Amino acid sequence: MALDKAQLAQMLRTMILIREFDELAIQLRVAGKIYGAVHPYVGQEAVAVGVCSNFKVSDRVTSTHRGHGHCIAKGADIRRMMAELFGRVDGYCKGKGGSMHIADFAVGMLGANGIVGGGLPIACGAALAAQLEGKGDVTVCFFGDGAAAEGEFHEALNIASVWKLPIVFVCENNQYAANNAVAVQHPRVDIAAHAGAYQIPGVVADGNDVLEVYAAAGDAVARARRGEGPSLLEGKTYRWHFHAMRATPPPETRPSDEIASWKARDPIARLEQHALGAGALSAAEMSAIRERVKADLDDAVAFAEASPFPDPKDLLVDMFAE
Amino acid sequence: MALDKAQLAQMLRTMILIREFDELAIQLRVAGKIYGAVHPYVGQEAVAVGVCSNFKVSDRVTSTHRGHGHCIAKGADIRRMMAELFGRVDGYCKGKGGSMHIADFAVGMLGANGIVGGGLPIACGAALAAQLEGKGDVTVCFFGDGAAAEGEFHEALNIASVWKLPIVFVCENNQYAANNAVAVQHPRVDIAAHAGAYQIPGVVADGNDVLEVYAAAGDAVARARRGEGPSLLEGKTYRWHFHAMRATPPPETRPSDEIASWKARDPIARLEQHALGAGALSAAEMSAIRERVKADLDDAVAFAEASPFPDPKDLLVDMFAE
Amino acid sequence: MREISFQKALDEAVAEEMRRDPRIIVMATDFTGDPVKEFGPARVRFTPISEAVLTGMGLGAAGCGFRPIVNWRMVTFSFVAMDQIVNQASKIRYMFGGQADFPVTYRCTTGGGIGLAAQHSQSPYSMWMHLAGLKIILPSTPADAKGLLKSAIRDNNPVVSFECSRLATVTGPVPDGDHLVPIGVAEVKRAGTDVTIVGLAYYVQEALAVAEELVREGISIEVVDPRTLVPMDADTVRASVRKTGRVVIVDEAPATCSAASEISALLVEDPDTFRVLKAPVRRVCAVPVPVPYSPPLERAALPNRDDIKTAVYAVLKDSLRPV
Amino acid sequence: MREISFQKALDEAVAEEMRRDPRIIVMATDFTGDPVKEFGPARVRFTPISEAVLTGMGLGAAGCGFRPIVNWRMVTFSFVAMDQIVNQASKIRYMFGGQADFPVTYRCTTGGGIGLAAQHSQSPYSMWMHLAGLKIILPSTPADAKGLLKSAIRDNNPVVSFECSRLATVTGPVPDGDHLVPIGVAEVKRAGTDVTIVGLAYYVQEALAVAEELVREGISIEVVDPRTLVPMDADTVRASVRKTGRVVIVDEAPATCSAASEISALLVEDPDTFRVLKAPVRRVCAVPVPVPYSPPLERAALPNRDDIKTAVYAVLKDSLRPV
Ligand SMILES: Cc1ncc(C[n+]2csc(CCOP(=O)(O)OP(=O)(O)O)c2C)c(N)n1
Ligand SMILES: Cc1ncc(C[n+]2csc(CCOP(=O)(O)OP(=O)(O)O)c2C)c(N)n1
Ligand SMILES: [Mg+2]
Ligand SMILES: [Mg+2]
Repeated sequence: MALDKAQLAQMLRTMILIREFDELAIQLRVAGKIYGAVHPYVGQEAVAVGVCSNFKVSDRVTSTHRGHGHCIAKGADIRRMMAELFGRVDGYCKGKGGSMHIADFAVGMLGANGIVGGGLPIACGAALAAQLEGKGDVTVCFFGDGAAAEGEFHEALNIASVWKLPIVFVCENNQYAANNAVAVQHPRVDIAAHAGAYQIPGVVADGNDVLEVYAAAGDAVARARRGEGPSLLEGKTYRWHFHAMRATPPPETRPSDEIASWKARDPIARLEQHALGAGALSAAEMSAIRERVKADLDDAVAFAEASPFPDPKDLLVDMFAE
Repeated sequence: MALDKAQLAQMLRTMILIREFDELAIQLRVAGKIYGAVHPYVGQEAVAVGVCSNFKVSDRVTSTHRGHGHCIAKGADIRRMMAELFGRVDGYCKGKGGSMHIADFAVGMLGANGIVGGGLPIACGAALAAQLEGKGDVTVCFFGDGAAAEGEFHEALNIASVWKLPIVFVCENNQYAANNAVAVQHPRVDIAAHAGAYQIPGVVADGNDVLEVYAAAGDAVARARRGEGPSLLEGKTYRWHFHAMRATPPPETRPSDEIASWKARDPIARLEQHALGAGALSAAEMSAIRERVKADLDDAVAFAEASPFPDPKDLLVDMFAE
Repeated sequence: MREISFQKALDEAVAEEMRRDPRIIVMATDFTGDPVKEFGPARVRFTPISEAVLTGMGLGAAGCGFRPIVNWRMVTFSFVAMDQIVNQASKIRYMFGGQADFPVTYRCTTGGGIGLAAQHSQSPYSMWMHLAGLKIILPSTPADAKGLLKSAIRDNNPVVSFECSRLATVTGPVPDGDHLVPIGVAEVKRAGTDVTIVGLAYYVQEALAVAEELVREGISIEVVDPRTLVPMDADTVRASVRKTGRVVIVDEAPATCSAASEISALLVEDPDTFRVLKAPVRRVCAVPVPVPYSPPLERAALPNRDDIKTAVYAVLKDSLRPV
Repeated sequence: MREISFQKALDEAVAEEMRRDPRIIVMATDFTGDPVKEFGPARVRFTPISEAVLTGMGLGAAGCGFRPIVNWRMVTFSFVAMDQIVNQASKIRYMFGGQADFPVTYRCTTGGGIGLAAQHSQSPYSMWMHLAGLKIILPSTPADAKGLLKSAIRDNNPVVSFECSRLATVTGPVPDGDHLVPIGVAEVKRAGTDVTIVGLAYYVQEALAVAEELVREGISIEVVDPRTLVPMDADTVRASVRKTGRVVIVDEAPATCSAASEISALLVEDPDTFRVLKAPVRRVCAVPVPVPYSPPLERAALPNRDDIKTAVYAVLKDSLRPV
């Protein structure tokens, strides 16, 4: 399943865009341009991109509090994302949701979620819809290692298996839930080990290797499309930054050598090396990608800045459908 | 671990008492002497008795909606149980709880529970208390196959394992949750299969063989007493009657050959045969046990009948502790 | 008009709507009748006991074009699903800027009075009413049950249908054909001039019975049934109280932060109603205890006709201006 | 008197009680400061993100002689644990006939105003108030926070401590030593004669600020802080309203079935208070929407000082008898 040049370029571009979007979000939060909490996805880009590269628009994903990467990988428009972070009317939620609630139903992005584990049941509902539609669409549900301690994790896997729902549960095991290491949360390191009791495949992938994630998710997605039911895929990865910030980034509490060892396995650098080695992309092409990302982000910020704040008179709009 | 005569007699007596208590409860419910819902434990006696025969008074159990058997096996007084079913002041809960809420904290019976899965977290708390006390006491948490689909099942196993709590999770797999067969609830037949992912022992026992349950639970209890953490024990069993009744027993919906095959494996008859074969108990001794049970139940009913109904003036008593 | 039971009316509502719209699916651990026979196992789903995931699945499938009905059975079982109700269902549409609709119906039974004790006897609708973003129905008659549930199923928002257990076997006339009752419209179930009784669910019947009894004492009672709890038809309730000047609100939930509290507050914050109110606003609610098992205690815990009468006498006695 | 922050006052309360009583243990995904250092990992437990099991564990350990404190952190996270709160914690003692006590304290933060949007901004205390069987505290000052939380920890019942996020950094005087504030006792935070403002949590401060401003206009405001939501000190609130004849109730939850509704109902069902009430009872609450993210919308959704003033003017204007 060798990827062609265009595919590799697209993956690389998306990973860089995710990283730079969140690096920029941190700066914008410090600058007071955006509000509330920011949970950067930096370091985990290979998971979202590896998984979503298997997708059609009609496939669907649910996301978490750390959702920017999933949105971008699923094809959301960074201009409307940025406008949402700025709290403006042209944001995806017209400023009502903010970072933790970006959704774009038109591209099958069913929403970030501020409640740990909260997206798993919703994802099962989307998969049920796909099953009833019978068009072979698949739902992917992203969640963290921390979420795997919530009861909804178990209920979702159980019913998805009994009903053979077309869903892939993707656990992004970034080794921490806020300040708690995985060992505080779980008796063993592999969340994927739960799969067996549900009679579904459980696979651990290197979550910093986009090609490995792509392949593993590809198998799971194909299985779901064939109507054979759910899979559990765990990507081992790491966040480079703090769990969350409000006005200022909080101090780092994790061991510095641990951070260094994970940074040495930078998923973007690894893809670049691969593409370079395989002769798929030249250094010039890669820097063109970076230039383009930068320009797109500038454009997104300009778009957001130009969008007005919502009018308080519209406070009650969107409460109920007709 | 051969059991002596007294132990076998005690086990047999308790199993017969449980069965006859619930057969009587059905009649009393039909007669309008007791109220609300009755969930008979008939057929499952080997589980409660096999497990609780490993216990000291200072060990604790939590139970379910189908709780009479657990109460009796843990040493509750059938007179006060019966008075509770009659809704009288001498009942364990002074008539406030009824069948689904019998508790006797003095003997470590921390309560039946009307919410499927609701007892698992409470049991973990009791086990935490035992761990903090450090006296080697153990908690057993009874729950059904249906409860294993609730998220609390997963959360409880997970934290019990991470904290190495002295607890034994006992799943009474009676093949049905109300009218739904296990296959409607779970992807595979063995609930015990979940244990592996929590790094704890998972054992399936013949839940209609009290000696097998006794031995398997004994291992798990001993492990917990040694501070080595939780276990998951599944007893395969069957209820002989309906799920629940209110004014009249509902019609049977399960296949009659299935019922017959399970009745052929009657846990009480099997223990009687064993005791007879091993020369531990004579037929005369066994009928004396039955006589005694009958007398005790007559006594319990008389006790309950003699106890007054609560005075409505006491409605607010017991709301808050001082 | 044919007379059918409350339960049958609800079952008819679901079956008729399922015939109308193939996107409707139902999920529960059990069903009355055999809906699988008519609608097949893809649309009628027997579920594991996993209320949290089912609640979220209803929402997720609704956001993807289906119209799920999730039946929690007893309201007390829904508390394991409360995050999906509070943080997801009640917030999702607004939070996402209205970009999708979530036409999901949640159903459950409520109430005590049948000896099932605290974990199976509760009427906590006010906990849902407090959430902005859910519509809530609470019918008191077979006709309202059918008509409101059909409206709920057709509504493009999450709607919670609370179905009082003690009403299940109550029968009453239900119009033939496509009988709809609009969400958000209260009904004056009986006209009167001296005291308004606002009753909910089972207590509408009880209020009507009390009204009948009090005729003999020369007291004229108006009985108002909100029928929908969100949106609450405050206009109709206020209009009645402006007419009678006195009000008793009856429900089987404990009074604290109840629907009865809310109705009281809606009355006294309206200047026109406040001005003509002649007596204190009385709530006749359950004693604040978990519903006990033993019949004499349960009877004492829940409101009864005598309690309603006592409250009526009290509002008459305490009136600033006599009747 | 020394001035400390609301957050510090809460932390002191826990630490002091833990020193007093070795049966107190704490469970949460995170803690302020480093309590493990003083109390060790057996008593200070970092937990998985499993609020349901933790809530039940607190109850179970309490029933076995310990005195757990479970910190859910944000109130919205507690909804995944709602079954353990509603069906277990609030019912367990009564249901079991009082045979055991359950001295567990549940803590969480509440409120919006800091740009965290709907799933992290809510003040749903009334949902807990509706449950018979829980005590509930809601302090508005550092001193009350410390004194009430200490009382909660010593109480032999499940107590829920709601801790308003916007107050965390507010400082105020806190007495030295073993400072206790009894559960169930409201406080008149400021005396006045024309209008009573009942404020909750953050809005006590806002009410005091408005009272200060209105002095200049010749309006005398009395500010009452219930401090405890269950049991509610209705006597103190009613006494104030009997004095002023007018009342405005301010909180940041949406009005429907809120604590404000309950306070309104408690006032108007008391004949003595009803008789002297001069004006409609006004609730100043959040607009009924999930709290939005964008600052101008969030500001519009939550009550502010102008809203309070407007309500004060309204009760003065609508008075049956002029001030
Ligand atoms: C039900 C619930 N409990 C707690 C929180 C607070 N919280 C937000 S993110 C987080 C950690 C989540 O860890 P993980 O699932 O591993 O995701 P990560 O942040 O590592 O991406 C916590 C505890 C929450 N949002 N929801
Ligand atoms: C949370 C919750 N959901 C549903 C119910 C209704 N209910 C009571 S018992 C039961 C079946 C339980 O099955 P299982 O756990 O296997 O126990 P069994 O009855 O077989 O002993 C159901 C669905 C409940 N009491 N609580
Ligand atoms: Mg993580
Ligand atoms: Mg079962």
